[in-house]
Amino acid sequence: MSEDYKWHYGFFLGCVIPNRYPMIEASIRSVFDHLGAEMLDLPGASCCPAPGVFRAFHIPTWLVIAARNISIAEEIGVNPITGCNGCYGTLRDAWYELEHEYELKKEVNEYLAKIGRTYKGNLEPKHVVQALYLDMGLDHLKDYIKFTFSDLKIAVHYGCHIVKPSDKRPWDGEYEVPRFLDEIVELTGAKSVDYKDKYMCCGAGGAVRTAVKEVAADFTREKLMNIREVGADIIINCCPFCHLQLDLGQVEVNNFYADIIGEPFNIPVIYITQLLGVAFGMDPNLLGLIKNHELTGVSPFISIDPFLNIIKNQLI
Amino acid sequence: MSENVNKYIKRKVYKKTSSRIAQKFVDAGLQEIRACINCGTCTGSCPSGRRTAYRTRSAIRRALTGDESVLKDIDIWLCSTCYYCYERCPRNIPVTDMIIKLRNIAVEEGYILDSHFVLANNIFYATGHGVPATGENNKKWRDLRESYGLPPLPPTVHSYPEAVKECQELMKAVGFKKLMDNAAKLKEERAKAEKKDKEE
Amino acid sequence: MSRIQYPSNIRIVRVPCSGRVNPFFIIKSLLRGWDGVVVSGCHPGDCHYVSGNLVARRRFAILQDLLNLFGIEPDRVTFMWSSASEGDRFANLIKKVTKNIKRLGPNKKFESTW
Amino acid sequence: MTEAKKELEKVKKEIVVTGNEKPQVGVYVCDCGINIAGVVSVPDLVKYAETLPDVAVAREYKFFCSDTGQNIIKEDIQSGLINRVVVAACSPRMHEPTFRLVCKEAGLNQFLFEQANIREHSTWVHMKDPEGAFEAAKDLIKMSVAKARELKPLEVKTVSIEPACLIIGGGIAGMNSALDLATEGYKVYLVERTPTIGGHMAQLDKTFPTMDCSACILTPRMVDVARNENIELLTYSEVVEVTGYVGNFEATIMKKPHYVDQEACTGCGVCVDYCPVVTGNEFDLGLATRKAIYIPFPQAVPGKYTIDMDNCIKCGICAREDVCEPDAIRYDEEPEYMKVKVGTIIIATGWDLYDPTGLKQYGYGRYPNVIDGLQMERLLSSTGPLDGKPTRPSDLKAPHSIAFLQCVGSRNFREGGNQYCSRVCCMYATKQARQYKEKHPDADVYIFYMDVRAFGKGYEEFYESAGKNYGINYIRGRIAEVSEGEDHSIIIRAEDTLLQEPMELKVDMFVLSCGLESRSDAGEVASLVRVQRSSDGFFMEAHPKLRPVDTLTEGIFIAGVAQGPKDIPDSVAQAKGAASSAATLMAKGEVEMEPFFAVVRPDRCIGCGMCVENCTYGAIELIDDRHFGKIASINQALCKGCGACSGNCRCSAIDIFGFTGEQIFSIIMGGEL
Ligand SMILES: Cc1cc2nc3c(=O)[nH]c(=O)nc-3n(C[C@H](O)[C@H](O)[C@H](O)COP(=O)(O)OP(=O)(O)OC[C@H]3O[C@@H](n4cnc5c(N)ncnc54)[C@H](O)[C@@H]3O)c2cc1C
Ligand SMILES: Cc1cc2nc3c(=O)[nH]c(=O)nc-3n(C[C@H](O)[C@H](O)[C@H](O)COP(=O)(O)OP(=O)(O)OC[C@H]3O[C@@H](n4cnc5c(N)ncnc54)[C@H](O)[C@@H]3O)c2cc1C
Ligand code: SF4
Ligand code: SF4
Ligand code: SF4
Ligand code: SF4
Ligand code: SF4
Ligand code: SF4
Ligand code: SF4
Ligand code: SF4
Repeated sequence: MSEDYKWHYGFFLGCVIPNRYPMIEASIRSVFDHLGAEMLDLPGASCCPAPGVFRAFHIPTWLVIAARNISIAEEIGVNPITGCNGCYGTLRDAWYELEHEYELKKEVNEYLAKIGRTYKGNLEPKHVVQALYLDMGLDHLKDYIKFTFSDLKIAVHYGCHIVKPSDKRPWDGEYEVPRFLDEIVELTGAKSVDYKDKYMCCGAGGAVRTAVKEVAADFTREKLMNIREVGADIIINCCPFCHLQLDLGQVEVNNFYADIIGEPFNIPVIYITQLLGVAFGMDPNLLGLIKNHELTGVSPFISIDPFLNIIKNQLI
Repeated sequence: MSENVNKYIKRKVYKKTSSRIAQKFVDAGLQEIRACINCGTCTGSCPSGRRTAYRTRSAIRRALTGDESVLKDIDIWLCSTCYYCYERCPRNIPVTDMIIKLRNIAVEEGYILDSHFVLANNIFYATGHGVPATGENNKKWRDLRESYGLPPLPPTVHSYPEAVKECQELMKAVGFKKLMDNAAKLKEERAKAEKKDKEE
Repeated sequence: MSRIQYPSNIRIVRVPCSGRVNPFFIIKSLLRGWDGVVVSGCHPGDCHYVSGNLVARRRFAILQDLLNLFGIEPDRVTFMWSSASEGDRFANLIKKVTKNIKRLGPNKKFESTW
Repeated sequence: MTEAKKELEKVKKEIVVTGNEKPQVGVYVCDCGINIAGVVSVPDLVKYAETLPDVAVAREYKFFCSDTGQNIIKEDIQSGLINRVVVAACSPRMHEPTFRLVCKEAGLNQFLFEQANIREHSTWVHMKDPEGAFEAAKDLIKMSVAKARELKPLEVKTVSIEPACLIIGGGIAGMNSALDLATEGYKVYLVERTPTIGGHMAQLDKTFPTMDCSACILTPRMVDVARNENIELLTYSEVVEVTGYVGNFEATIMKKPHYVDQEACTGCGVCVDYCPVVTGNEFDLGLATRKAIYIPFPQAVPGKYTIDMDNCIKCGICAREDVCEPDAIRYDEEPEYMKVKVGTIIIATGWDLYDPTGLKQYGYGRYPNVIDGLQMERLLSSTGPLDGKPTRPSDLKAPHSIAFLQCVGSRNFREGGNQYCSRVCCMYATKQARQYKEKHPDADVYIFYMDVRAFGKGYEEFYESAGKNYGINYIRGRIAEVSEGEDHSIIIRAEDTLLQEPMELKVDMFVLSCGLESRSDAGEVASLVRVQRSSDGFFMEAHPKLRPVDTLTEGIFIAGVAQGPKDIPDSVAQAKGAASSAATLMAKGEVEMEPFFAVVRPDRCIGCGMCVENCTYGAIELIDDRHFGKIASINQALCKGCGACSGNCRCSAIDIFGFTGEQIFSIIMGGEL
């Protein structure tokens, strides 16, 4: 741990961020560093495992693997932090259960002993947005703002597991109409526009995407139609799986539902730290906004150029 | 038999209830399920039910009354775990947790989709990641990482082979491997029986 | 009234108010070999006798220090608020207390004096 | 009773027990049908009781509280077999008075009786553990026998009762209690916190199931209350302190300043026309406005004006001679305090409506066309802000479609919800839906419900007619969420549980049928008069079946929704019950006080004065004793027997009759003192 930083976290990457949307990883690392927060690696961390999938197959496996992941952060002595709602759901729910049920903790530790690990507890798993909003606070973020984008209309997508189950989340039980992400977004001078069913699920979670892509895409279709209705320029979110579903999902929606959506969708999907970084005046290269190689068949599937164009005008 | 007999005569009478599945919930400490008053808040909240045949309340009711066909239903895999039902149930029933438990029971009895099985067994168990970046197919993702100035493989299980072993050992100990093998076996048996049925 | 079940190893001594409970009663009980003592009073502010429960509360804070001194686990003595309408709360507290006291084992400290 | 028998009663003298002779305990173990005998073996308990020291006889009977049961005990006493009685049965709260009377009638001092509660404390709560229950019952009997051996005869004290009643709350319940008591000739102090009596009923339009006009049946009663000379009406007042005990309470009442001389004001209302301040009208729940000088509503009683100083800008206009001719304005009025002595108290403080703002999925407070049931009542009321022509808030147009949602805040086990059924909302929604249909027959009206609870006389018929004659659509399903559509319409999402299908419905206005809650300040009132509340926050009755209007504090009664949700007929019935219970008590002229006083043992007291500080009732003072010097002395008229003094006395110098140190020690030691 370095003395130069005010905050220290163990960066739990999960699967989708490092392996499908590495631009999110890049932007979180750079923005947190910029804000005075150290992101330490959690060597050997695995899949969280995903709450709607592996938990739905076998709860004990889910719990034990999650405990192993948290125990890696414990070894370093920092709070695990994740940029993914799914990982957040797993780490936090597992942590919550283990904190509250002594017997369960004992049992889990019997398994972990087999690989020479223990789960001690007490270290609260956090979300990147939670760190920004609760640990650092809006006032801290405000000090870093260099550019504002008053013409930008943003559709904020929260996703589910960042606020629910609310009894295991840090938002004082608020889940129906949370505002924290909008407040962060509004620091950039952009307008967070209200749209119908703003808090609705993107459709990917709970193993639905793996089960039947068309069903997941139909959730996404509904969201996208509502977002287009209010004329949002971009979508801001805080979860790589929602990100994937809203990005790659647009391609799928355009394909599956061509007959009912009218114009195909192409709304840029941007992760919250990417937007913040731009407002902080950081190098877009550090924020995963500029690809340095030409690659095909990789993310982002929907071009973010319109976004880059808007902010270019503002930055000048 | 006249065509109309097949068409109109159903002779389906709701005969008996069984508490086998309900008991599994109780054993798992989820006895709240029995306090359901069938108010429909869960179904009304459900973004999945608005577009599929999945009905949250009915799934719970079927489980409670012993309609075991609920386990075979693909519908229970269409819940996106958005937790709206969990948050709003007036009887404090952790509905989403119930659905997850219901899926656990289904898997135990061999009802798991092929895509889920592959994800669990061939990907997660093998690599420690649900969405991996290793393997020939995934080279483009490693390249993508590099294009943003990141190392081709993240500092996760991907960079630590012994960590993959750790995870596998845990999964064996806790019974995941056995569960999957059993599910595979049951699936196969069922497929065979079905095929035989069709042939006859 | 609500017939909620709780462990059968407690015996209830009726007093007008938790304020009536003299520390000697508790000490005597522990000397006599009762494994634990619960003093159950009304919630603060709800006392039928205005403030008997608060008077009692103050007294027991001191008592617990004293017990420690004697080598009796202070956890054997529990003070709780529970109103006449809170059958389930009472039952749950009793369950918790019994669990705690079971953990401490039988109170044999003064066996020779019985 | 024949003359001869009366004579016999007279000569029959009390069996003299000084407390010093050898105790002869009779133990009576009750089967209570199967309540006790169904869980433990009563014969074995009897056998066990026989082995206890000083037990002269132990017997079993099916119901000792029955006539035959009582006679068994009486015979044993009268034959001289026993001089102490232990009944092992139910809670003393249930039958202690019964068995004390048995002793008394048999000539034994009634305080030589002890009850072992083997039902509530054993067979009921350990029903699933019969062996444990048996052991517990054995010990409870042993403990009671131990205590019985230490019992001493005590003398009851009687005190006279002040024939006056303090009623807190002037809603329909409080008013009815007041009228009954006043008619019976008792003095009544009716304290109401707002400037008018009438309570919530004054806000209602029509009342189910008869559809009587609420104001038409309420206003005459309000006037009766104001006119009755036995009722001292104290509106805009609050009780701030209550001391004393049954028969002799003393209450301090604060009369809040009206800033208008209530004697001088003629109620002409000229001031209102001149007052420049317009503010929200609480009576109309913010749907209309009023001035800073106001009466709550036109039929208010008393119809005198009050200045709302929170909003008044002190412009002085209303005090001008040309405005208030009678010169009634008093800007510098101060609160007044008065003390009253009463024998009984009735609490009738009513209810608050559940605040649905926390249920954000229903949009209350965010969407203008979402209102609560009481607001709907005002909209429908011909004396309401819209003269009974209901329109929706966003555009003041009559809605073509309305949906009601039932059980808002009720039957909800989540945090912030109320677990109970609030009993009136099914009916009031049905009433309001019918009223709206009467005014707009072509409107679509939906009621989303879980169960329709129409349990009163004529209620089911009322509900049936709502469907049959008015075409109101009942949809079984609790609404999950609503959102706002174009033109502030409300889009509802729910499951039609009977069709098992999710549904979406667009309506013009959405009414939340919120439940009744205990008053937000009920806790303060409870501590003021020292009564208990049940876990739902309402005031607690002494027994839910048999003493529904009494509290556990003697002399204090409850009426109306203060005790639990109920409609007007039930509130009135309970109010009459409370009045009758209070009157019964006061009619006797005196009450017997339990002689459970503190007594000082002068030889042990060191005069430290600790007890003086601990006694909330100021019953102890230090006196100079000829032999012992400074010692504590108890004023038995003030002592309530709480034991706080005794619990804290380091010298064990204070005892409480009925709960003496010896008695409690003997219980703890199980008789082996
Ligand atoms: C929307 C709606 C419609 C309804 N319609 C009907 C109907 O049609 N038919 C029917 O039978 N019932 C109906 N009810 C129920 C009915 O309103 C109640 O049964 C009735 O109001 C109960 O009267 P109460 O005197 O107990 O309480 P309240 O009417 O609440 O009166 C209590 C009084 O005590 C006063 N008070 C409170 N605290 C203090 C204090 N500390 N000191 C002094 N004064 C105090 C209050 O100011 C108030 O005046 C309806 C209820 C609602 C919500
Ligand atoms: C199956 C069942 C279970 C119930 N369980 C409960 C419960 O758990 N809790 C609860 O609160 N309520 C319960 N109730 C309701 C409860 O029984 C009634 O509320 C209660 O009995 C009403 O008492 P009552 O005095 O009004 O009438 P009754 O009990 O009917 O008493 C009327 C008396 O009047 C006598 N009588 C009748 N006509 C004459 C006459 N002309 N001259 C002289 N005497 C006459 C009758 O012989 C009778 O003794 C239950 C009811 C039923 C049917
Ligand atoms: S919300 Fe709860 S009580 Fe209502 S139907 Fe669903 S599970 Fe049952
Ligand atoms: S958690 Fe599942 S069942 Fe519940 S509302 Fe969301 S999608 Fe429907
Ligand atoms: S005395 Fe009590 S226990 Fe005995 S029969 Fe009567 S109610 Fe039941
Ligand atoms: S003008 Fe004076 S007398 Fe008339 S109502 Fe107002 S205060 Fe009362
Ligand atoms: S002094 Fe107050 S009440 Fe009187 S007219 Fe002015 S604002 Fe109104
Ligand atoms: S009366 Fe009807 S609406 Fe009110 S809580 Fe009971 S069931 Fe619900
Ligand atoms: S009775 Fe006890 S507390 Fe009171 S003065 Fe005497 S010694 Fe002190
Ligand atoms: S028992 Fe003691 S403290 Fe309680 S009222 Fe009597 S004298 Fe006061």
